[in-house]
Order: sequence, then C-alpha cells, then structure tokens
Amino acid sequence: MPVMTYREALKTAMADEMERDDSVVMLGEDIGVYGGTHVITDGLLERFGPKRIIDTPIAEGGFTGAAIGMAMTGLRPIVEMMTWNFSFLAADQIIQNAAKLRYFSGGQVTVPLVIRGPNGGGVQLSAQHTHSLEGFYGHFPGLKVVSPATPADVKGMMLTAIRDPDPVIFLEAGALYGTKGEVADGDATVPFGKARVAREGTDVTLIAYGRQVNLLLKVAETLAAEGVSAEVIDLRSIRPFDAATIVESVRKTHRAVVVQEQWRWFSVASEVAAVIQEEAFDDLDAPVERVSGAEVPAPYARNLELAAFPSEAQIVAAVQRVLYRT
Amino acid sequence: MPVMTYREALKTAMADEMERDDSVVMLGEDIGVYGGTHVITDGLLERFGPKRIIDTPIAEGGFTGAAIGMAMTGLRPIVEMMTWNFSFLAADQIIQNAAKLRYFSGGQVTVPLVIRGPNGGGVQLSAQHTHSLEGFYGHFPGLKVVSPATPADVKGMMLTAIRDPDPVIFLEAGALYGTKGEVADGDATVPFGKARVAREGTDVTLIAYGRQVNLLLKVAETLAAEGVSAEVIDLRSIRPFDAATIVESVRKTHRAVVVQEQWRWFSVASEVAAVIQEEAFDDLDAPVERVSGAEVPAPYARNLELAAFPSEAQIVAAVQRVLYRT
Amino acid sequence: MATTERRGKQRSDTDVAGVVDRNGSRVDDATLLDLYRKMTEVRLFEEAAQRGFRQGKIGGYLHVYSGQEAVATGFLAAHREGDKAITAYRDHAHALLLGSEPGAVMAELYGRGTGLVKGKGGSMHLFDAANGMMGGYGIVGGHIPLGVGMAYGMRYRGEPGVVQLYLGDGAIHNGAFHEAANLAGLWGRDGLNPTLFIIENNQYGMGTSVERATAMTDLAAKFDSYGIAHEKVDGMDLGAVLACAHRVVDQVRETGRPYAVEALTYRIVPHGAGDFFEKYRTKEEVREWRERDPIGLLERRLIESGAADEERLGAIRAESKRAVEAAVRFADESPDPAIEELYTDVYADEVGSGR
Amino acid sequence: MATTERRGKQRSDTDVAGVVDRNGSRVDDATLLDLYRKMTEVRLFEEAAQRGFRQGKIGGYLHVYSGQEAVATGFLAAHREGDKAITAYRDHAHALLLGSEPGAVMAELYGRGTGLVKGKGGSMHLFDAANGMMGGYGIVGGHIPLGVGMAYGMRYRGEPGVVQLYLGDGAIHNGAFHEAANLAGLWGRDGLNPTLFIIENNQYGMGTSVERATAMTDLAAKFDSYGIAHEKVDGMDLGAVLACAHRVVDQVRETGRPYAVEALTYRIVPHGAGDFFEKYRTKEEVREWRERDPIGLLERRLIESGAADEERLGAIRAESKRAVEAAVRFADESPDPAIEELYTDVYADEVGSGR
Ligand SMILES: Cc1ncc(C[n+]2csc(CCOP(=O)(O)OP(=O)(O)O)c2C)c(N)n1
Ligand SMILES: Cc1ncc(C[n+]2csc(CCOP(=O)(O)OP(=O)(O)O)c2C)c(N)n1
Ligand SMILES: [Mg+2]
Ligand SMILES: [Mg+2]
Repeated sequence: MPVMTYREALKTAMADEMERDDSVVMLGEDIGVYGGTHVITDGLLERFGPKRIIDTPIAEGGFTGAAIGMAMTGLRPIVEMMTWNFSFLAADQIIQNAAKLRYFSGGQVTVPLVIRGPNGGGVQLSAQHTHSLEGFYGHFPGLKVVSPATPADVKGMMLTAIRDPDPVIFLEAGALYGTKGEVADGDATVPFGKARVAREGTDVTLIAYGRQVNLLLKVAETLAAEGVSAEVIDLRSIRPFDAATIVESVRKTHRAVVVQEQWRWFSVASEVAAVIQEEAFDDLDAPVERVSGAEVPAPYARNLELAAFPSEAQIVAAVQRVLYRT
Repeated sequence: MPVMTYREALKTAMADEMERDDSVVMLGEDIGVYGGTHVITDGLLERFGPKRIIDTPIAEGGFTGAAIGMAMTGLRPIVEMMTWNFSFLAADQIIQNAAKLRYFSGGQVTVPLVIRGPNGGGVQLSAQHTHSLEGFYGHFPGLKVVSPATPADVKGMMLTAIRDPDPVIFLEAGALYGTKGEVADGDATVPFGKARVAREGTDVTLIAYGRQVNLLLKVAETLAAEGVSAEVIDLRSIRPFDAATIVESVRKTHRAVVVQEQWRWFSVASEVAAVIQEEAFDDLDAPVERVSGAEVPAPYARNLELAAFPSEAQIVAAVQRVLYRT
Repeated sequence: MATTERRGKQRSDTDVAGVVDRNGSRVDDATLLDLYRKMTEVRLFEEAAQRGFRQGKIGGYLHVYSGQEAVATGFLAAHREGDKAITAYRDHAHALLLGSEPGAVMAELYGRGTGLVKGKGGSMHLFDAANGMMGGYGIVGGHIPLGVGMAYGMRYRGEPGVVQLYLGDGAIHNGAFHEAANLAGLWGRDGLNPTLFIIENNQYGMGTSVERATAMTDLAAKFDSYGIAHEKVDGMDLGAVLACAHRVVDQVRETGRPYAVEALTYRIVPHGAGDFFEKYRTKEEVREWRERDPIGLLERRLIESGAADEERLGAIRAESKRAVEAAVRFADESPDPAIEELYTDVYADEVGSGR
Repeated sequence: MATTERRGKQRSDTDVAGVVDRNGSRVDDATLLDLYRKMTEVRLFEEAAQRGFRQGKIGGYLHVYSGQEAVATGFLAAHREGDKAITAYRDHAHALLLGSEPGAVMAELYGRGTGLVKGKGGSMHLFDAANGMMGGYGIVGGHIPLGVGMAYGMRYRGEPGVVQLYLGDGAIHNGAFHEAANLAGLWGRDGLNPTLFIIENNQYGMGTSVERATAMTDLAAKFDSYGIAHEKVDGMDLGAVLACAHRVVDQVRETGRPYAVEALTYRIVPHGAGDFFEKYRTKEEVREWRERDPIGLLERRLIESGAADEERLGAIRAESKRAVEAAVRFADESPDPAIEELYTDVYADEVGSGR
C-alpha cells in the first residue's frame, strides 16, 4: 500500500470525491488563491475552478450557513474551518440549523454537509487558538462527529463523510498533518461508529482519539518494557460512540485509562468513564482514570503549554494507579 | 421568612444590587420599554433609567461582547439572554473573550459579568428553543456556571454572581419562574460551589439541578411510600462542581441516579457518574444510572415532548435498577 | 400615520387599478379577486390560530401575520415553480400562499401527526419543500445565510429559480444578516446569487422600534454596503407590492444577482399570541394603522375600480371562512403523532444514533 | 500604486511640513523626529521578532506591522492619558507606541515570565492596561464589541476617554463588526460612545484582497449603515495621519459619538511570519508599495523640509536599534514563567477552580 501523509490522504479523498461527484463543492477562507493555510487545498482551485472552490470573507457563521443552504438544494459542500477555534462563530448555524433541519422539517430536508479543519492544540498557539471540541459538538443529536488519527482513517472517513446524508463534524488532528502511514488506493471508506483497536493487550485498556492515540502507542511501548500489556483503543468516532468495543476490551483487561487533550469536566473522557461503569461495572477492578488537559485556558509559554497537555508521565502514573502499583 | 416566586426573588436580588452599586447595569433585548419577555425586568427602566437598563437590538454576540468591554472598565453588567437558546450567537464572545481575558492578559483584566436567562425546556417550544446548556458552558475554565432551583437560591446566587469578579453563566430554571418559596430578606447570599441536600435519605442518592430537582423530590415521595429512602442532591453549581457532597452521600447510600434534561452524551450526568466511580468506587453497589433527555432535537407535539423529557417513571425504574429490584 | 411619513416616501409603482404583471399587462380582475381570497384566508387562518392558542390547543410560540398580508401575497404571486422561499417564525402566510394545505398547516400548529412536518416543528417550522417552502426558522437572522446558500446552489446546478428571502426589520442588525448579504453581493457579481431579500418592516422587533434598534433607520439603504440594489414599497398596498414583485423577481431571475425590497407594513396584533400587554406602542398608533389594513384597502380599491361589489367580496370571504373552518376541523380530528416518531428524522440512517 | 487609484482619492489634510496638532498649530520638528524614532523602533522591533521566529525562539503565530507604522504612530500620537486602545493580533506596534517596555514586549513573544502578560498570551495578546493598551485579540472581529463596550463604560463613569478601536479590512465583513458598529451608532446618539474606529486597510485579509471579500469595496462608507460619520486617510503618510488623528480624536472626545477612519496602507511582509509563499499578490505590487514605505516617505519629507539631515536620521535609527537590541537581550536572558503560573489568573479567587 502506498505511504502518504495525513495531509495528502485527506486531500486525496476530497479531490477524488470532487472528481467523482460534481455536487461536491468547497468553501472556506483562503482555500483557493492563497492555497489553504494548512496547505490542504493547494491546487484544487486550479483543478476545479472558483465555482467549486469558493474563497470566502472572514464570516464563519455566514458561510457555514450558506453551505447548509447549498446542501438543502442537493449540493454536498465541504466547509473548511481554518481551525475549529473559529467555529464558535458558526455554532448557531451548526447546532441550530445543520443538526436539526431534518428533524424540524419532519424529514423533508437533508443536510449532506462536511465541516472540517484542524482541532486540538498546536505549538504555542495560546488561549484562543487551542481547543478540542469533540465533546462540545458531540453533545448534539443530529450531528455526526469524527476524529481520525491516521492517514488511512482520515482518507477513509472523509470519503464516508462526504457521502453521508447528514452533517459531519470532521475534526482533524492538526498536529498530525505531516505524519505518514499506509493508505489503501481507491475507494477505501472507513465506516463511522466503529472504534479501532490500535494495539492489543491484556492488562489495561488505554482509550483516546486524535493525536493522543500516538501518545498512547508510545506509552504502551514503555509499559511493555515494564511487563504491562496495554490495549490501545482509538475511538475514531465521537458521535456515534462505539461503547461496545470499549466495553469488550475492559471485560478483558478490567482496567481503563482515558486520555484526552480537552478539559476534564463534561468531556469525552467523562462519557467514556460513565459508559464503562454502566456497562462493565462488575468487570472493573479499579476506577476508570482520566488524564485530561489542565483546567486553564491554553498558555503561550512552551513550558506552561507542555505542562497543560497530557504527558506520557501522567498517563503512566494513571496506569500505575489502576494497576494498584502505587 | 417572606414567600415569593422565583421570578420575584431573582428580580429583587438584581434591583437591590443595582440600588447598592451603581456600577451594575443591565443589557438585553426588550428588557426595558417592553418590560422583559419573561417579566423579570419589568419596572426597572422606570426605576434606573435607560443608561442602566439598556435595550439592545437583536445582536447577542455584539451586546454580550460590549458587556465584556464594559466589565473591563469596571462596570458590573448583567446581560439578559432572552433565552439561553440564543447564546450560541454569543458563544465566541463568552468562550473566547469572557472566559479567558483574565488569563491571556496575565491577570491585568477582570470581567465581572453575569449572563442570565431561562435555560431548559418550556412547553412545546420545539427544537430551536429547547436546550439545557450546563455542560456546554461548564466545560470551559474561566467561567463559573450555576443553575439555581429555588427562589432562595436564585436570589442568593444572583447576589453572589453580581459581586463575583469573574464571568458567571447564570442558568435560570425558566419553567420555575412562577414557583414559590421562602426567601430570606436582605443580603442572603448563597455561595458558589456548594451542592444542597434537598432531602435526606439512606438508600439511594438522586442528583439533579434546576427543575429536575422538583421532579426528584416528587419521586422521593413516591419511593418513600414504597419503603425506599432517597437522598436528593441539588447541584446548584455546575462549575465549580461540588464532588464532595455527592461522594459523601454515595458513601452512605451506595447507589446513585443522576437526572438531567440535557442529552446524555458528554453531559453533566456523564461527569457526575465519572466522578462517583472515581472517588467512591469501593462504596458503589451498582452502576450510577443516568436519566437524560431523549437523543433527539426537541419535538413540538406535546406527547412527543413529554416522552423526550425525563419522567417520574423513568427515574423510578432507574432507582429500581440500582437497587437490583428488577 | 406619523411613522410612515417619518420614514420617507414609499415607491409605489401604481395603485391596484393599474397593477401590472411581469409581462407589463394589467393584472386581470379574476387574479386580483383570487389574491383577495388568499389574503382573507390568511387573515382568518391567523385568527383561528389565535383562538386555538387561547383554547390551549396550540402550544409553544405563535406569531401571526395579521396586517402584513399584502407583502407575502404580493411577492409570492410572482413565485414560479422551482423557486424557493424561506422566512423566520412568522411563517403561516408563506406556507399557505405557496400552496400548503390549510388543514396540514393548522394540524401542525395543533401538534398533530397529520401536520405539515408531522407535528415535529410547530408554528415556527413550517416546511413544504415540494412547493418551495424551505422553512420557518426560530432564530432571528439564522435563516438568512441559508437562503443565500440555496440561491447559490440553484444557480450552481443550472436551475432558473429565485429565492425569496423574507426577514424582519429586527433581523437586519444581526451579524448573520451582514455576513450573508455580503456573500450574496459577492456571489451575485458572477450571476450566482438570485436572492430577493424582502424586508418585512413592520416597524418593531418585538417591542423595539426601528428607531430604537439603529441610528440609521433606512433599512433598504443598508444593502448599499454589499453592492446590492434596493427599493422600498408600500407593504400595505397589494397593488404596489404586486407590481414591484413581478418586476424585481424577473430581474433577479434574469441577472442572477441579489436585490432587496423594504416593504413598510404593520403588525396589527401583538408580537406573539401569548403577549397581552403592549407598553411599547400606543393604542392610537395601532388604530391608525388598522385603518390602512391591507385587506380593507384592497376591498375599497376593488369596489372603486368596479372589479367587485360588496356582495361578491362577502361571498369570497365566506369561501375563505369555510376553508379555514375545514382546516380547524381537520386539525382537531387528527391524531397525535405516533410515539415512535420521537426517534425518526434525526439521522438519515441508523449509524448516527449509535447505541 | 494601481490599487490606491482604484480605491479612490484619499483625504490628505496636509503634508508633513504642514502638520497641525489638535490646537491647530504646526507640529514641531522635535515631535516629528520623536515619532520618526518610534516608527523606526517599531520597524526594527518587528524585524527582530521575525528573526526570533526563524530562530525558533518565538513560537505560535507572529504577525508584524511592517509597512503600516504610520497608521498607529499617527493615531496614537493623539492618545491621552485615560484613553484606551484595542486591536487584533497584529498588535506589537500599538503596545510599543502606548509606552510598553520593548523588553517586556519581546519577552512576551519569547514566552518568558518577564513578558508583558507573563508569557501567558504571546504575540497575539499584548496587554498593558496601565497605559491604556486593552489587548491584542486572536479572533478576527471578536474585539470590536469589546471596544464599543469600553467606550460606553468610560462615558457611563463620566470619564473623558476615547477608545481607539483598530480593525483590519478583513474584519469588516464579520458579523461582530456589524453588530458592534450598530451599537456604537445607537449609543453615540446619547453621547455614550466615544469610539474611534480605525480601519487598517492593508488591502488583504491573509490572501484575500478587499475586492475578493466584498462587492462594495469602500470600507469607510460601510459606516453609513450605522449613522457613523467617516473619512479616509493616506495611511502611508504620517503627516496626513497625524493631522487627521488630532482632529478626529478631539471630536470624538467632545461629542461622545463614534467616528470612523479608513487608513489605506500596505503590509510589505507576509501575513504571518510562518508564511513563505504568497500566491495571492505579485512581487511587483509589493515592490511598488515598498517605494511608498511610510518610513522612507517620512525621511524624505523631513529632509526636504529641513527638519533633519541624513546624519541626524541615522543617529535616531541607531538609537532605535540599540533599544531593540536591548529588548532582545532582555528577552533572551529572561527566565521561563514559573510552572505554578499555569494555574494562576484563571479565576480571581479559589472558588472557580473547584477541586
Ligand atoms: C437570535 C434571537 N434572538 C432573540 C430572539 C427572540 N425574538 C423572537 S422574535 C424577535 C423579534 C424579531 O423582530 P423582526 O425581525 O422585526 O420580526 P417580526 O417579529 O417583527 O416579524 C425576537 C427578539 C430570537 N428568536 N432569536
Ligand atoms: C474568526 C477568525 N477567522 C479566521 C481567522 C484566521 N485569520 C487570522 S488573520 C486573518 C486575516 C485578517 O485580515 P485583516 O482583518 O485584514 O487583518 P490583517 O491581518 O490584514 O492585519 C485571518 C483570516 C481568525 N483569526 N479569526
Ligand atoms: Mg419586525
Ligand atoms: Mg488586512
């Protein structure tokens, strides 16, 4: 299988789908003439023209709403949110219109829309440019929310997202755009709602999504050296949420640690812990541990920022706790 | 102690504080000339004049942002969000500015701001006008989020909110505006971060906030008739969140049911369940049960709406499950 | 009529006796009488809805269109198959005028399974996509970007349709309006935005008059900021609206460029059916405007021009009344939605709902 | 200079030799030379920041002001104690011109504990409240309502201050601008809104030119929608900006009403320090504008008017260079923030943080 970066895999999926289906259009700030701020869309304007690659003014609410309107006429728009940090300005359109139109129109209207862009921290982007919004959007019925961590998944899930008849919140791991991996050629879709066992193990279940999956794989190596066999689960989909895969793993390992960059309160990790205790209560030998971002707006200074994000050391410590080794 | 409605208690707190401190001003749609859509602010324009009771155009983001700016100059603005459903339009201002200004200014700026209004479902207000946004805002460090359920608390917590140096998300139980209760005269503040044991019991802990507290008190009566002694906890504060009171109760009862109108995934109940299993793992005799709103946008028809909100029957069934009586 | 005068002269192409349609020919009496029937049906429908609300048969919020009928009646007379309309929550008239069954509309307000959207949306969310009714929306300003996007979508697909985008005077100060109008202006340069903005300026957003919402009260002129041409029309005068509508709808269709019309009108009823006091306007003001009630105005003009006599108009009103009564009966006799409907229409497939 | 011509004539009160201050008297040479020093210090500071970024000493996003110096230098020359300024993320110049220590500003960019905001905010969030610098904000348009609210707050408290509210050409199409400008117009009717909107029109928002962002490119004229008077100024010409600034700041202070100035300027560097290719504009265009570099322009004028000779200017530049070098040294030698600072400044008290 060809090896490519997360960025290339993402772009390939979108470009292929635009070739295949001319109802797919793209909107966003500086995606065309400028070439895309994260160089995801570079060259697409030349290939598909300005009617399909639509540069917009700085008006996230307006162009997201317009994309919803386009979707209502049968187009399949892909909105680039330059970063998800700007999506608060489009929250009303996403939550009040995109998520609910099918319902409050009694099924008359369909919104086949993808909103995509980098999510999560970068390097020193500080308070207004560092958010992980999985739980924020995952709370709302009517939305599908996904967070692919590998090049193969970002391609496969983007294909699925574009073809999906419902609005999809596509949270890219911005920090991973340059990472490489094998990606199947052609129509290799990856379904929503299925977590991926990224590494098998027997002693403890480690759960994450997005860039923290890579962190967990490193931690699992460290733990293996200490004789602890960790199973790593990559959630992939946030909504729908694959409780079954998690529960199955915990039934085997009896212990779980959930890791996320987002803040702890009312978060994805809260849900994972709640579900595990609900569905695997008798199998659980220790409380589910959560490792989350520090409960502060993201700081700028590198030392503070590193202290604010989940670290290997914190995760290992949490594993030690669920194994009662401390 | 005088008896008054939730509405009167709320208004009293604000009016008293406006008398006491002329840095308190109020902004919102139709709070002045119109008299307030929920008749909370009626008469205040006549009493305090248009410089302090500021009617605004329909621009939630703009006037919330302006209120933040006023707070930065030392005023203590109270923003009326006509209903919290409209706050998605102000989400950027609330989350990106109000919550973080103190942090990213390195402590130079203070935002003593209260944003208040009715939260939660009413009667048949349907999809765009029925949200419970506790978890949505509670996720963000920098905000304080409260949800008083009684006239005494709404007065006491509003006094605390106005005097608080940080932005407070004040989620009123809109459905309870007309309910009555005893309210102490004068400066009877209620602190943030402390849950309230609304009823003592020994067999099971029932946890809620806002209008569901009243539902739980009814359920507790029903259960008492069946010989089950339920403790009812009213969270009051969502952020900060009083884990200690919950854990203490569960240490006694060994069982817990959390009830909320909001959707289940990534919610307040997720957090409560996660915290209980974290901090009272060995005391827990059954999984924490969650009773939440149906995972659908709010429907209009009354029969559907009733089926979408948590019901006594659902709560009783959940209690039966944690007691292993089913 | 102090307010009208203050807000400047309306452009009034013609009075009803000289109404012209899109071909420049006079609108015939039959057409006018049919529009009269529609207007009266809308008015009687709204009155029946208010009764239903007071009887507790209609829940939630209810916003009726009484006093403003000439606006939607006139503009939607220029609606062609394939065109679309979108509006806010004051949406019953638009659905009825686009051809929705009055029974299905009333059943929606009653929250019945036979409602236009199966009882799921209620008064604020009427949809009838087959007729081009792309909804009723409850968030002020929130539907404006959708309308602009629909216009793009239609032209992108090579369809000749026009989007009639209705908005209130209160919505214009919202950021969603600004962003969407700017996009419309931009996309219109390439002929990709056949949006007709129709401002239903009933002079108040709830209790806030235009003067108290902005320092610059010429709402049509706000479109200058987006390079969108505009005009004003007397929204109480069906003849004026009709003439304007035919002309501008055709122009938008031909150019693919947006256009804006501010229709000055008046809501002769409270903002919502639940409002019982109105501190923000005087009884005299309401009374004055009731004298320019668009239905009364049309009646006088029809009689003056000889198009109809009192008797004929009475017969038409009776017809409207029967239609509305039948709608109420249909709603009343319809069943609640099946309880399983709670969980349908959330996602197209089962994947979304998860466990 | 094709773009300038296309965008219409700038109003230019005067050239530098005839600069007048708020009292109508000529700005003396000493003042002008001091402003020259400030402009060169800002430019050299920005160049040092770009170097720091390439060296990896500065992280995150870095947006410098090179080419635009005349705008903030001119307007902030009219800033008085008690006034406030607020801007977006391209904010170093504003902090420096308001009197922040260059060392503390550079230390902030370096993420050091001695930084202007303790290393917590970085380049985009400079604050120096004691000097009236009310921030640096990263969300385009998001600070505009704050500025309007501050203006209200100051007048409410009876303070005579003015708020200089800086915004980019790209921000003007955002809903936050529309809502805030409308509030400013409204509140200004009662003298409660001394906001001076200053559009730093550098002709691009990232890679999107004004022409590609709106169909109506006269940005100043957009204030018509809010009843806010406005003018344009040549933002490359310090003399023109100064004259305008003194006049309009005084006017805003006296009336308590908002006013808007569009300053046409140009960013002679990429949007952000991390950008390395610029497909959206030509090298020739940049070269042409560099010929109107505001610093070069001022130098020529100072020499022509006899206010200074090359040597004097060279000495001033050397002074600026030393100041910037000292700032870099200070930043370089400063320690990281203490790790405990991670948890401070989230809330004023301990209550918020909870467990
Ligand atoms: C964003 C938002 N804010 C507030 C409301 C509450 N609200 C409902 S209708 C209305 C007035 C709207 O006025 P206008 O646009 O003039 O329409 P009209 O009711 O006059 O037809 C308001 C403020 C809302 N629905 N949405
Ligand atoms: C709401 C929002 N959308 C997008 C961005 C990304 N972004 C940062 S700067 C910028 C361009 C802003 O242009 P302008 O207002 O003209 O300011 P300039 O950079 O030219 O000074 C954009 C799109 C952002 N920071 N905030
Ligand atoms: Mg109105
Ligand atoms: Mg710019």
